[in-house]
Amino acid sequence: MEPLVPLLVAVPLGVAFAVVLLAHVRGLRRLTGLLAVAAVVANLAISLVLIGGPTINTFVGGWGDGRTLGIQMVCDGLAKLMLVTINLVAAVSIVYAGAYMRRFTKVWLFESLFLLMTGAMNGVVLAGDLFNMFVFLEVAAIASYALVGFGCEAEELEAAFKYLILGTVGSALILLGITILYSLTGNLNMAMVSQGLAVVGRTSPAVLLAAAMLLAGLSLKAAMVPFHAWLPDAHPSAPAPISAMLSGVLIKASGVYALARVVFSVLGPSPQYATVLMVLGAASMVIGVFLAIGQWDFKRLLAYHSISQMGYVVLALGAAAAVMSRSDPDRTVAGLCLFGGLFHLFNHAAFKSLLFLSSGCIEQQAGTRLLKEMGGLSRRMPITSFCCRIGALSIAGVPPFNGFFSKLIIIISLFLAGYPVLAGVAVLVALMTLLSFIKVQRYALEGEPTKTAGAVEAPALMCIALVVLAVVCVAGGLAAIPLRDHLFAPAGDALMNASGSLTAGVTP
Amino acid sequence: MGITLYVLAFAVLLAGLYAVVAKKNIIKIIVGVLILDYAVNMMLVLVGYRSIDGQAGQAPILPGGAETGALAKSAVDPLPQAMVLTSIVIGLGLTALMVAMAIRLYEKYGTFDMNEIRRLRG
Amino acid sequence: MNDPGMSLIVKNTARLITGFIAVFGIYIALTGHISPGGGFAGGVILASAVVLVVLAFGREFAARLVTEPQCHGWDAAGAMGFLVVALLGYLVGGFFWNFLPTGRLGHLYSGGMIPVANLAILVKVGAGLAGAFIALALFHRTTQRREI
Amino acid sequence: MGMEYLIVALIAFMFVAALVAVEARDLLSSVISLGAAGFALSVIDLLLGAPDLAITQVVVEVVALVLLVRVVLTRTDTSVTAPRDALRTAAVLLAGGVLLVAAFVAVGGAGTDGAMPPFGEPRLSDPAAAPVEPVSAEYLAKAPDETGAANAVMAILLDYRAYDTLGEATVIFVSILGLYAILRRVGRTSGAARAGKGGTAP
Repeated sequence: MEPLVPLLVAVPLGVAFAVVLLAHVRGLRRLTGLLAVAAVVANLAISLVLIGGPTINTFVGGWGDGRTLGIQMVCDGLAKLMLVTINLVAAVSIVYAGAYMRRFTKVWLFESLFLLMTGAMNGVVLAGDLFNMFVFLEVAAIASYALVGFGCEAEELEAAFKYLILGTVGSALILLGITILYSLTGNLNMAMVSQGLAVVGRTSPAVLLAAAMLLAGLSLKAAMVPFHAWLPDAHPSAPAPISAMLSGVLIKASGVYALARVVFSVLGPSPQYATVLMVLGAASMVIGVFLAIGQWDFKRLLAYHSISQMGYVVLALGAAAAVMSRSDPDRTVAGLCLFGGLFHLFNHAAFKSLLFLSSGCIEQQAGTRLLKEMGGLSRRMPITSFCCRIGALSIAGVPPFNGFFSKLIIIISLFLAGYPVLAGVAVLVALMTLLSFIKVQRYALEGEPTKTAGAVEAPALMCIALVVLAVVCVAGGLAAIPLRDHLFAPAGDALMNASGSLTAGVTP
Repeated sequence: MGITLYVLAFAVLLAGLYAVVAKKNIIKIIVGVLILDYAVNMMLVLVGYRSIDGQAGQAPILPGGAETGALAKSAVDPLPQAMVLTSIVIGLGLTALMVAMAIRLYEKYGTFDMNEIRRLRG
Repeated sequence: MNDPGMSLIVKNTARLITGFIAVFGIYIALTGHISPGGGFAGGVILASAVVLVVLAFGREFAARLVTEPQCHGWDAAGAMGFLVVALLGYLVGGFFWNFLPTGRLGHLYSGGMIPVANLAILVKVGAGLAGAFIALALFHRTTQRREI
Repeated sequence: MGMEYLIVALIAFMFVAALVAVEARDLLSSVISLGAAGFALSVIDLLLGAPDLAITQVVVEVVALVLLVRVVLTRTDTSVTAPRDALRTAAVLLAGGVLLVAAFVAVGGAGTDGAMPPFGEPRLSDPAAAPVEPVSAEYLAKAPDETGAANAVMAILLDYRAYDTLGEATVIFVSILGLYAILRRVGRTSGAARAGKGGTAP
């Protein structure tokens, strides 16, 4: 299975280049969309195949064999989980875009940028090397800046510019952190840096400075409060499939995933970093939901909920790090925290992209994003409304949907980890989320049609995408246990035995 | 001496950060981002520099006729240089994209001032 | 919109040196593995030759030499070339496997795939930046309206 | 030793140029000061044994300046009038002070455990004393033999770490593609020009 791993990056990148070439050949222009879908679906297939396989460590260019000269690609449990998440959402979004993007000009640019973003996210997830991770973070980020402004309307450009500036500051901080770590250890390979830091001292002044830079930069990418200012502008401004990709996977792959990797695998879980993660997570969880509750713009409301829900994930990861950094770590509790966090990460990808995609359907068919102007959509657009309702129930944490289980596990694990207050806060935030989505139900789907009387059901391709995600939401709840055994437990193990899974295959 | 160098590099970084956060003019913000880039690149080059017994380190390029292992004794660290090359490229790409957005924003709003460009609520 | 370019002196100077700049860019890229430089620097120099032409002779003249879609094409082709180098290695032994003979150290023909990759990057960066500059030059305000 | 003073002077010059660029009243001076800082950086690169970077920095600087100057020159609104936000400025200065102190502490105890290695003595200088074996020692020793390239930077960039360079090539490809996307005169087809924008934020 090892030869499959580089393809996850090479295929989308290569097809993205090919799309640009084909777009300039008369007669082949129509193929670009199909090619893009084929590439993403192939990626999804590869990542599903990889789940069953062992942990894979390869050195690009063959510069491994006992040395770490080359760049390591790591496909461990966590990477596999992220790959499935990324490529699932990407496949659904690109199919949806086939119908949705007809309103835009030069769609081949969109397709190419979309593929580059997806490929780069795969690259981030597979990177076992700090600088390589940074490079792919940048590719994904730059593609997303351009995609946010794809509509070229004034508000979209403004949001894209803000996003670009803050994202670039974040990247600069990340690179500075990597610079300091390189200076301390003379290595870029994550496993080697981690070994070096163990010798230097994991909480020595220089390491703390580097960690501060890395955590600040990655929190900017993950839009944790107080670094969240760009997200509520950027995510709603993008075309719907891109909103789904940004909220559904980009903030996870380039924010939360990278945070987890850096904290668990490179810096090592120590109390300081655990506290930072928990503070960031709890603040995002609470403030995000308070900001969301007053919103009347559907997409903006969803964007604020992304901040809040990512707060859950980061809080759970922080709690896991805190448990791991104790002198006698209870690995069961840490594992439960990680299971909750990663399960919620996956679930959020499913229901948030579902909600964003259905908001795109509503926006296109009903011509509005304001909840007050909607109403009665459940009769006009039955499939969209049904799927939207499933998404809303999932994010609100209603049993038996997936969001309920992951939130429940996070709350229980917080209790067990010794943070009952935070567990209580998490319950309150879940109730507020529920309230906020009752509002969505009440105004958008129920009631009498007002301005939206002329709305009809969205095109078939878009409905198919919604239905697939709705099925994932339901199945995620029903199949929580098998999913844990095959997907989340290996991912949690990868974080807990971080150095183990990274160095397998390297004999330094 | 080394401390002065690193701290000065951080000061340059701060000048850029200050421009990005406190300035309202799009061009000034772009200038700030570029300064930030310079500072980080400079940090990398500083970190990779090596002096050998008080002598300046050589560029990591093997001179004609030298034996192949000669670099290990005399050259500066090549890896940060490779990283900076990548980082410069990223900076250039971002500059092009930022300039394009600045032009578009100017076309839409007739100004570079972010105070007037404020359609979205924060 | 007519763009006559700059004065006669500038035009004559540009006529003289553009070729040299372009050749220098290619030289920098081809000798990247034995002396300072490399494909990226070479590509930027190559693009700056196009920039000079656009600035000196105006965009209409430049458009006759090279158009934006051509730049797109070469840009993608260069990137594709680099990826193909990587994928050829993939067929032989692994992703980015350096499968070409390393050659004689210090000679132009050395370094295996390094000069080939430099060449691909030269094409990619040169065409990409030239296209970007032409696109920026062609974008002039047709509609100047304040929407506030 | 003399060179270190020269570099301190150059970085100080960069700092001043950066301040001028940030504070200048008109945008053209701002952009030109930025150029001065960039050229100072390329001289620093040259002094620190990085001719590859010096060349790249200079050519990139030229292209970036041409782009920025064109933007500034062809627009009428080139002066800065907006008042500064005192609160933000104070916050930045405060954060900056903290950062400088942190930097000072992190590099300050040069030579002691847990601080960055002192200037001029990267981990590569003394591989035996480094916490883990620094990769660069091996790059320098083996690059010419293993890759056949006399330039170790290119050997790393295009052979050992060529995968990074694929990312780098992709970055420039992405940003230029993004530039084309942003510069499309019409984003949406005429029929649906503002169909989706019926409801903006209230």
